[in-house]
Amino acid sequence: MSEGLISSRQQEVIEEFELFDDWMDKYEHLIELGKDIPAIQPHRKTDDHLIKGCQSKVWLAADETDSGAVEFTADSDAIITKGLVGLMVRVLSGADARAIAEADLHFLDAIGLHQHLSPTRSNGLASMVKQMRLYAAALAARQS
Amino acid sequence: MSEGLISSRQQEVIEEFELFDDWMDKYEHLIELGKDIPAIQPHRKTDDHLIKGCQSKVWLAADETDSGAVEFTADSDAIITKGLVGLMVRVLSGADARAIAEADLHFLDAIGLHQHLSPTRSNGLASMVKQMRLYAAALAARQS
Amino acid sequence: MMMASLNLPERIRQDFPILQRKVHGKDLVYLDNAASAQKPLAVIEGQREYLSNYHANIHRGAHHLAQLATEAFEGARGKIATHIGAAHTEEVVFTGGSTDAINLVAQAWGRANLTSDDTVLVTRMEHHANIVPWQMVCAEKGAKLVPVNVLEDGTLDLDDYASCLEQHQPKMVGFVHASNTLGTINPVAEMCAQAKAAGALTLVDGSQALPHLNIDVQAIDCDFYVATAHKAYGPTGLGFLYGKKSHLESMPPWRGGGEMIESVSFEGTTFNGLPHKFEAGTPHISGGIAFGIALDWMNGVGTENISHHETRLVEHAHAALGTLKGLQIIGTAPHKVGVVSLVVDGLHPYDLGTLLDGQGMAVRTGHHCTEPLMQHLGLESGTLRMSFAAYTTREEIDRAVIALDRAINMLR
Amino acid sequence: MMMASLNLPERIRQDFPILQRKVHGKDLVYLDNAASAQKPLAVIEGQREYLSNYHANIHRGAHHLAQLATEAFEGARGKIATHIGAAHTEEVVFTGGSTDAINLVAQAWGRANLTSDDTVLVTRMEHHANIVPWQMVCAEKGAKLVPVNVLEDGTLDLDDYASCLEQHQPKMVGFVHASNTLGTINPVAEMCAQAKAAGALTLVDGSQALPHLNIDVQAIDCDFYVATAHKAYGPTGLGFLYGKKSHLESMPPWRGGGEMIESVSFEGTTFNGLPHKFEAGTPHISGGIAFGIALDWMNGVGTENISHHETRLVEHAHAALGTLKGLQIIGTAPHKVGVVSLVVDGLHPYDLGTLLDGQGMAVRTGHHCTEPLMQHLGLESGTLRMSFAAYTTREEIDRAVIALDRAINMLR
Ligand SMILES: Cc1ncc(COP(=O)(O)O)c(C=O)c1O
Ligand SMILES: Cc1ncc(COP(=O)(O)O)c(C=O)c1O
Repeated sequence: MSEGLISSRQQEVIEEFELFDDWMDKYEHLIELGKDIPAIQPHRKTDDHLIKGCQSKVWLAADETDSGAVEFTADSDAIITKGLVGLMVRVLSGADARAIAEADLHFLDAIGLHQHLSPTRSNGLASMVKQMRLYAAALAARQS
Repeated sequence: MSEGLISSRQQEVIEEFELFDDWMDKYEHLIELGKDIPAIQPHRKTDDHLIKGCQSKVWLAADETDSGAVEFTADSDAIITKGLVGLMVRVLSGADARAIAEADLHFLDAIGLHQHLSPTRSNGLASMVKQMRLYAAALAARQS
Repeated sequence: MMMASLNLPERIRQDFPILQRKVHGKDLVYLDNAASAQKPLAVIEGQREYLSNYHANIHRGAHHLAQLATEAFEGARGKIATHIGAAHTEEVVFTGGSTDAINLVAQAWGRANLTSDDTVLVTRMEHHANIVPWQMVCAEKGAKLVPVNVLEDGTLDLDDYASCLEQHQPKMVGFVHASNTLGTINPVAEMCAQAKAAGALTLVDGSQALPHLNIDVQAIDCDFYVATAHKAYGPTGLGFLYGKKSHLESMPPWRGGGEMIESVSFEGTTFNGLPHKFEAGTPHISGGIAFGIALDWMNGVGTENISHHETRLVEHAHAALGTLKGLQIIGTAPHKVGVVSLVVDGLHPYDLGTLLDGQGMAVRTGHHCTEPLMQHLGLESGTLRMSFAAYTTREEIDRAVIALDRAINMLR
Repeated sequence: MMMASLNLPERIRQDFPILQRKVHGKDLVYLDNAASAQKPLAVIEGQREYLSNYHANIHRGAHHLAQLATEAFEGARGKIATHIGAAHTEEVVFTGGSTDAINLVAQAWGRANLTSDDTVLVTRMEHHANIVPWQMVCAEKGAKLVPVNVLEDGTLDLDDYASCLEQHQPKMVGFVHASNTLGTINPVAEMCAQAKAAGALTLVDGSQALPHLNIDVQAIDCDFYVATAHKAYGPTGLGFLYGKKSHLESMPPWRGGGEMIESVSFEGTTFNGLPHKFEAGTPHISGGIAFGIALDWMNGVGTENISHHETRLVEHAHAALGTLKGLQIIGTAPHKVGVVSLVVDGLHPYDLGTLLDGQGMAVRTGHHCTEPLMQHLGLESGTLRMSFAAYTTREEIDRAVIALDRAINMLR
């Protein structure tokens, strides 16, 4: 069950971030996470894949695997934003389309990143999450 | 010296109002004063003699006496406003044009009526005083 | 609910610091609420707290204070949307007040949509804020501005309304939800339905409704609804425009500047989405936050309790004032908010108001920014208006009646 | 004066309650003053005192509270007029902020005066607030909007300014007194004289000058001057337009409604005199009063002391930042207000800003509502901007430099 997948990955992330009680340590960790991001292919870094509403640029692509799961690739021109994207990809990538579309992403709250999720936050994490869900919802609709 | 005239009349008014420590008594007195107002002739109650910027209407006319002094006649459709006009007329009427134009009307402060004199006050006492001075200044200019 | 509203002032008066003060040595009796309501401590302190502890410019800031301020300000927008039953939060646009909101519609919608063939319909009981902006845009576009009649008792002439809709086929109809001079509550839902059937858009001026009534813009089914915070226990300098999303989306922006753009260059500028498209520049952040608190306060007290309380006060005032000789109440519609206008035979409202002030009582005199209504009713010197709020007591009204009696006797 | 300014923050920091707070467990270092300044206690308490003790709607009220509120609000207008050296108090019009003030001129003056033969001249260092309103009215009227160039070091290209005046014969010239992104102080008096000689009117955007410099509109001899209260230690939701009396008198009104009229009827409406003609509706009363208090506070501290202090801070910041590798300061004009923009090779300003926030430091990143300037300078991701106020200390700047060093190391 990929719902369970998303949920257990969230738990993993929460435990990981519990180690840090300082914001700078969290950011340090985010910077590391950004380095492992599954990179979007250079030719796909077009306006089509650009997410609006960010101070930094974020490109995001979604593909369907043979087993019907969704895989994300992404990039950003800002390092911390890349870490945020990396975190989202790590939690969601490889899950079922429907599970992604409906996932309850409580981990963002738990690790204190909800303030980065506010729609008024300039990094556009909110737009990013919205876009991931949209991709997944579109795939899920096609699959059913 | 009609400067002295204005000044002694102000003193008189100040002493008169010292008797009242309640606003309602002051208003009572103003209402009385309004009754003695030298009435503007009915045919002069035209827009020409109307003072702008009052919630109540005030008509004011100025005439030169043979001795070169200024005499005011006035009316209002509101009783308290009439009292205020009456008070001004009582202090200024019969004085020299120049003395009126330049008079320091400290009595308004002294009897607590300065708040009625504020340019933003809707009774237009301020416009009234301004108009009296304008009439006087025009006369003074003609006389000299 | 009945019990709660009977005790209402007792329960809430201590929330309002100003009600402790004296005027000319007498206890203040504040009966000028239709001009502006007083503020509960929560509003005053909320604004202070914001300015002392988390003030920052909003939206584009990546730092913590900017984030806190943005969340509080946008949270207030959400509270407004919920309070008036908007379908979408972005249908609520912050403005400088009702006047600013009506000008926004008259200018942004009106200039794009009105031509010399068109008519805008308003009523003879409108506040200047819902007349002059339309006069200005109609003059520019050559369009016609037509007023609906008001009946003797202060109700709107609904027959005339129906025939104006039919005869003039207006493109826009603007009317007060409740009249600030007469107190009359108009049947806004029915009026919107009729206007819609006639193909007109509707703008409801809710300035006097927000402090007194439950408002549900979807039930009313108006296209635009405006109100101002300072009359609804909120701060000065703030109000809002509600507009149906589709209208707001198709309207061009009005003010240009920061926040309302997506990107700017000398080659061309693209505008931001709703609601920001209509909110150029740094908004009144502390005001927005404080207004949200004012709505919380009202909802805590219960709008129905306030309505019910004020209805009782109006009944009481009508009865008590009826005992004074030569006094006539202007506006006796069956449904009224807490507004009582009156005139006394042969006496100038200004004199009466001044003599009430001398006794510590704040009322308003004059035309109340409804000159065309005063002309229509033949009241050249206007009226004396007492207007009530949640904290107004029967005793205050009784004191005002006694004070008025004294004033009348002094002037006669 | 020198001594006074050296001790300035020490003397005044306790006036600002917010400076006591922590962010993410660290002492707040607030370096986002160009976006909005913090408020001294006198301003916060003045607003509270008004709302608690003498709030009422102003101008038309005959009662005592209305009188007190009117006097305080109009008193604040007088303070602004004195502070900026206006010849007449009624040349000061209250607005919702700088953005609102510029829109007022662009709409009321621009729509009445611009034709398709006309040009409006602005500069490439303008804030969106002084670009978009002109774009909108120029688009409507078919007029041309032309920008004056900015040099590498962030000074205005005065040769280009002179030749634009000659070549385009603009009807209106708009420019910042001080740039919010670069800090550059423009030679506004000279620029106004040149514009006047070329037959153009001038609008100076003083949003960033008011908090930092002495302003004398008669010495500058501009036709219009705008500023916003919240950047000058004042409240949110308020600003002003100064205009020469003759211009304001000949301009049509912009917003319609109460207050701005002399009399209203459906047959025809006549407008009020200055400044009320431009102030439709209930104004931001508490904001006006609080802004007056903010100016009192600034004058108590001494604007020259503030200027002098900030000049020292800028020098200190330039020197201290110079020690960081790959860091480039954007805007090194000889005369600057307390604004320091910077970029670091290969790093995104957003990352740097976020890592400063993590250390309790509030700075702003991005285009600062000056996108055309960023495009012109080839800074697609904008800059990181530190901006100072009277209460900013050298130690805070030192802490920011250390924090920035740490951030750079983390990101490399
Ligand atoms: C130079 C400049 N002009 C105009 C503005 C707009 O001011 P406001 O947003 O208060 O209207 C700002 C601030 O944002 C500014 O820095
Ligand atoms: C019915 C009505 N409409 C509009 C307004 C204007 O509100 P504001 O002055 O806050 O813009 C008022 C209050 O003055 C009002 O009573």
